[in-house]
Amino acid sequence: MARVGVFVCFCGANIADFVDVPAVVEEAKRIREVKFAIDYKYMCSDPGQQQIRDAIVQHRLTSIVVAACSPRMHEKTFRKALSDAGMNPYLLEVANIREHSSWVHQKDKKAATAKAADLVRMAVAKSIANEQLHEISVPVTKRALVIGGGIAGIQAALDIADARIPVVLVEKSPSIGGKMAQLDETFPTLDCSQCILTPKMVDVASHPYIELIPYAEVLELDGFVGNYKAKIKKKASYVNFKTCTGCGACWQKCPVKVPNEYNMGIDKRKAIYTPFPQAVPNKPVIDARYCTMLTKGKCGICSKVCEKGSIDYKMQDEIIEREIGAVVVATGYDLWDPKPYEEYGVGRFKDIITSLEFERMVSANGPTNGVPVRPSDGKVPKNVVFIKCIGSRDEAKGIEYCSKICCMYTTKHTILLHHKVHGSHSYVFYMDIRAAGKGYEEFVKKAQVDTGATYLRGRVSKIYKKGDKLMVRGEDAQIGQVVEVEADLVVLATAVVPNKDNPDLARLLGVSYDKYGYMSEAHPKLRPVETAKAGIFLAGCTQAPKDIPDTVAQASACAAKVCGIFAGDTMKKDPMISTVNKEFCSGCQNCVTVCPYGAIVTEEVPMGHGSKEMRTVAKINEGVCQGCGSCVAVCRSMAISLAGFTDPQIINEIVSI
Amino acid sequence: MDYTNQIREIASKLFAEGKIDVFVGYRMTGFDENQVPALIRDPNEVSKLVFTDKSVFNLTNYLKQDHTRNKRIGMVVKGCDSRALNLLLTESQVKRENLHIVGIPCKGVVDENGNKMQNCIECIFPNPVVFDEMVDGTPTGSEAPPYQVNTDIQNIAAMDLVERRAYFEEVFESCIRCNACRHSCPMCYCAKCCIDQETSTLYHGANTTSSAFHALMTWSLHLAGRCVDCRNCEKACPSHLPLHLLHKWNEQVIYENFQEHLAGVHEGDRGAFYKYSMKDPDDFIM
Amino acid sequence: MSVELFVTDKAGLTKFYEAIISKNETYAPVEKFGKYDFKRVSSFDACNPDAPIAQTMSAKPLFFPRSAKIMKYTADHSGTSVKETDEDSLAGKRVILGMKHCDARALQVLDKVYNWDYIDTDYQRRRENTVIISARCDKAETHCFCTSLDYDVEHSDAMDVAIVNGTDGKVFIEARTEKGKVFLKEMNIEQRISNNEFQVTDETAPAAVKQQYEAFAASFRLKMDYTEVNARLSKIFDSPEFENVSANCISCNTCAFVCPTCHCFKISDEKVKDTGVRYKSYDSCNNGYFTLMAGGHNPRPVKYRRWRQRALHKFVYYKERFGENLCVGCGKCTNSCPVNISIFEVVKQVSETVSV
Amino acid sequence: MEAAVNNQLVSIEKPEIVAPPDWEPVIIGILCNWCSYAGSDLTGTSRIQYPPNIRIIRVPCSSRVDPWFLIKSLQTTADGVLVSGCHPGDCHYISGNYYARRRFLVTKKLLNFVGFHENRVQFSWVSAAEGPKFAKVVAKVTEDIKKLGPLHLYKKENFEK
Repeated sequence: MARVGVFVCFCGANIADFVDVPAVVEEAKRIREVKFAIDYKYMCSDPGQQQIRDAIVQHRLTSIVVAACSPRMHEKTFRKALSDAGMNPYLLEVANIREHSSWVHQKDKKAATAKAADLVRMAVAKSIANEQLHEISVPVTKRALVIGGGIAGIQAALDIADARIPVVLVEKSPSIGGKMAQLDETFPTLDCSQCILTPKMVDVASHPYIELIPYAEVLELDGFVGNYKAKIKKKASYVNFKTCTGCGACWQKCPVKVPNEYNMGIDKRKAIYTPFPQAVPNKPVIDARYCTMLTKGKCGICSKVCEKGSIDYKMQDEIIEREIGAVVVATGYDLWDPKPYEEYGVGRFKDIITSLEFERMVSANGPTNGVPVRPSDGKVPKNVVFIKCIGSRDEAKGIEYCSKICCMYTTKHTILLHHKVHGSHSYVFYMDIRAAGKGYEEFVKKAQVDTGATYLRGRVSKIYKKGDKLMVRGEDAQIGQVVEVEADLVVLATAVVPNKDNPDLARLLGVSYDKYGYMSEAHPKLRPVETAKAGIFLAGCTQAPKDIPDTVAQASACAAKVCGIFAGDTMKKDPMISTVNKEFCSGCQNCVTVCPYGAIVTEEVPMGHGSKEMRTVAKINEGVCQGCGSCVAVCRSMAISLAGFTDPQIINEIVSI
Repeated sequence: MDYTNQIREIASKLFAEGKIDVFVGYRMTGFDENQVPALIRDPNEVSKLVFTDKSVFNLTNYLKQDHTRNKRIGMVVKGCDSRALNLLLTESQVKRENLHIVGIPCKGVVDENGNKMQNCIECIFPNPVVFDEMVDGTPTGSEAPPYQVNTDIQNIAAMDLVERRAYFEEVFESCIRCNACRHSCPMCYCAKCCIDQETSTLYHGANTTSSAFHALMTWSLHLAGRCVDCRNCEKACPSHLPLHLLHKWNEQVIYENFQEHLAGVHEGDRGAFYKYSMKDPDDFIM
Repeated sequence: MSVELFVTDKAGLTKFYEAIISKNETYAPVEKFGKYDFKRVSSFDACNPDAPIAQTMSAKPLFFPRSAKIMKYTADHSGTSVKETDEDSLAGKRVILGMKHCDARALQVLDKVYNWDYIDTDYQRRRENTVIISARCDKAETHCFCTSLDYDVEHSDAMDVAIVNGTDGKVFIEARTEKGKVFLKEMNIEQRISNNEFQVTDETAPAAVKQQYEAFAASFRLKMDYTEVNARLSKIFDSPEFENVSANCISCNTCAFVCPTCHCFKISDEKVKDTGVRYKSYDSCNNGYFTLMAGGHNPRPVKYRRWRQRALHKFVYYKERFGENLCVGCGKCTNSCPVNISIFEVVKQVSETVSV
Repeated sequence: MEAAVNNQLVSIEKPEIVAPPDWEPVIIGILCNWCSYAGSDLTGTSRIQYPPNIRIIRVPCSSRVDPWFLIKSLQTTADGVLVSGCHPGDCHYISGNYYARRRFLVTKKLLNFVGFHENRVQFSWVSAAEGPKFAKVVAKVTEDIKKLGPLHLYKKENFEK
């Protein structure tokens, strides 16, 4: 027979002013199972908790009801109190008489008291059906998978590996480095991007705990936190990385020239190529789309010049498997294609370029050796117009959000232009200058003074050609007049959008994503690096637009989370998950269909005691189940129950009002 | 509609080829014009099999019985029966390889008074949707008519709230809680039915109007999107309750709101409650 | 001249029924969804005392309700206290019309078990306070086999007043028990005679009644000697034939729920807040969980064993213990069976596998 | 049908049932933990007032709500039921509320079919930020149920409440 203790809190005046607390205690005492009931000024205080601990021992209580604030507030506190008194913490129920009664029925004390008494009665009834639950421990495979080898992936991989946890780093392209490797200098300090990035890339390649798998994609991820199994496709590179020394003879001799993605197509690379000189690993791959040996069976020059015989035209894609305990997704971003801005002449006028194209041009290792030129005639531009918010904050043509980094990199570009082209002048059309960040506002202010750039607040309405110049017409909202600027070059600060593969990847990982394609964090404020799927974390622009410091911070946070999972040999998990009563399960597998986490599998059990005939029943994977209860509601046989929210518990609440 | 000879031939052939252990069909009661299900295990008894428009009972009900489980079964199915079978296959209750399905191009069966049953008049899928062989060759398949709203449903829906409440109160009052509806339903195969899991608060087995309401409502919701409208339940009900009203209503609601196919028409389709669409109606939610 | 046997015509009988209904708490078959069930009636038009046997539920629930409240309880801080249930709505003085002789006979069979061991006072009170008026069938229906069983259908005293259709539109009314005699007196039989609604019968009347019975007895399709069946069935507990005859059964329980003699029940509680009600409701031995024990053991896990239990309980065990078959041959189970299993045929088939 | 006849509150489904003069409806609110329960907490912290008839039950997700909870509620203690979950797309468990939405629609229509006013069971999406909305929803449901009158669902036969 259940022996329930009821503890009603005054919460100072918060509850007591609007609910007759002693009356609630009296009402609770009338319930058959209630053997002890008391009120106290602050139940959550240490003396309050002491009363609970004492009563548990003195009155041999079998479950506890605390009538106080929302369980979302102090459930953990009181569970701990139960634990301390040697009682299973899950025998606690909280009756929410503050948020649900005293605070919302302040004009009617009688009704608020009656409702509080009902809420207590419901909690008592529920607690009678509570079962002792124990934290679940799940064994973990101590190996992390990092998807994406940009700065986010590199940082996460290094941090995890430094904790002596093996990491598998999968990168889609032939080299790690990502977008940051394409940058010249970085705001607000103007350090050289390559100088700070390449040492980290080398660290990755040489780290004993990092297995770098470039030119590869994740195909499948099965399992659950601590116990994932990843299938990774290594794309055929046609070059044996083991023997290749990276001498470069092959790509120097290769006769096929194709646009160079690294330089935004401004110059050409070969069909066999390394993406950029500092690539890691610094081994070439053959681009099968263009190699004439692979497409037409003619050529074979690279094979002839390779002294090591590393070229293998028959190489096939290879699928490898790795057991993984946690995943960091760092797939980065793309830039938005500004084609919809037809009135600017995007596509028609060669001298309108994107910011990343400009970035490549002013980059010391760029296609123009660090000097910006006009694509139309190769002349060095003097007057450059920078237009911000191309695609960003534009519901009609682009996306609603602010891309966060454009204000800063445009400022950087004005400085770079100022440095590289003497006598040049920058015009910046902007909506707002958003320079929130350490040293950012100072950076903008200083740049404006140093470069003398003209900042024009307003939207550009039209760009048209006049001779070999571009005329940029826009509004200067501060003086309320239409202005026209004669430009040699127009640079569009295009919006940041998620990697186009994000939705597909999110689906295969079982992670949700938003309408733009950014993967969704578990909580926008309090769990910004976790996803709703346990053991999968987000770093960098895969979650939302970010600058480098934020990306690196989030990547390190991911690493901390991953190390947290791997801190013990097993992982502790909330026990409020589903369980299957095999006797009642009829094996229809509807639960398997509706489970959002793929947490339900099937198993074979004997028909009866000692029977040789087998039947199929459902089985919950404890590690994966998140306790939503979808399966419980579709189980017609009532074979599944969700600990903490079982049918008897909920029905007890319903019938005890 | 008389396929007696074809069925006997097929059954004999299956036994001769050693493909089946038991053949499930119909035989005469022996005392009147009605038929009963026949579970033929002895090839010599094949001559007992008949099939006419009196072959009413949905035989897939027998697939959940002890003595057919894990046996190789030959079974006669009409259109509605085959939909039940399809769902049972989808819900992993039978193994396809254990079944040899003999399809009947059904022209409708009749009730005790010899009138064509209403569900047969409204039937959209008279031909089996899953079978191994058809009597009379493959169906010529005249175009299925569009979904037809059941006339009984229309009549009830046209009543006002008070009348409907009074009507169904009589239904629930006349229910004697024998659970024959559930046992005769091919889709009710749970190891232990939820309404048998009696406790003082969950479900209780007393035969009160209230418990009949509870049991019938729960039952019809468990069959929502799964009922194939074979009317086994109505035939079994000793109180002659119009149980099809509940199922047909659910079917209509699901069809109209979720544009879902009828139950069991497609293999792998578990029914409306086991999937969703972003476009599902949302206007009834505040 | 018999003081217990009167004769009248259809119109006289209707008037008699109307008088009964107006003066007494009367129960009679009332149609609902094409099926007749015994309900409290307040006018003759609402009921049909001649409801056909195949479409009529047994009147058993008037004595052994489908669900009876056996107690109420309150559970609060002072402990659990049992309260009286509501007043028994079936305990008052009342009359049942339109109950067939087989249905009435079933009560006599049930009397044995209710007055043995534990005496069910509720049942007894209901029995004592009830007058049963029964019209004898004119013709057997497809599944009737009452004459094959071990009781005297012709002179049955299971009903208090018997009504027999004679030839030429004559209707005989006969008090079969003391209760019946008293009831007829209460219904002012003398005045009806003086009003010429009823006539006192002459010496030809018993012969006319007998003639009707003979015609009725001759109309049976099903005939079998059940004394022999009892003997045979008692020998074949292990017969494999039970498995064959039960193969068709879908364990739907209908047979037990409509049977006028089945009397198995289960106990269930319904509790809301701190008040509970305990019910005693019908159960069926065909139900797979009928014999499931708390420890998980089920002595009758398979269908044929449950089927055997049902058949043997009806024709062997009950007979051995109480001297009666737990079956009255009404055919209700066969009529209701969704797969048309006939208990008559099944028992015949099984018993024919052994010789006496 | 007019619910109030001669100032007497009657059940809309069974007009022969008259409410006692001090009758107050009991409404069961089943709320999902992540959105609606948090939203109802916010209503409290914001001190937004609403009628006191609702009794709240916490479940992890609206998809945990088996339709028979609603049936059981109406059958035993409640005059009306409100179920509330996360907005479509916001489900903490990815897709739970989509499954729930289908079940709710069918349940609501079925109850209406067998003679219960459609307002006896109501549904809402209330996010953790929508404290004011929760108060509005509760006020509306309470008002609706008050108009419908008491729900004596066969329970009179069993209990003297």
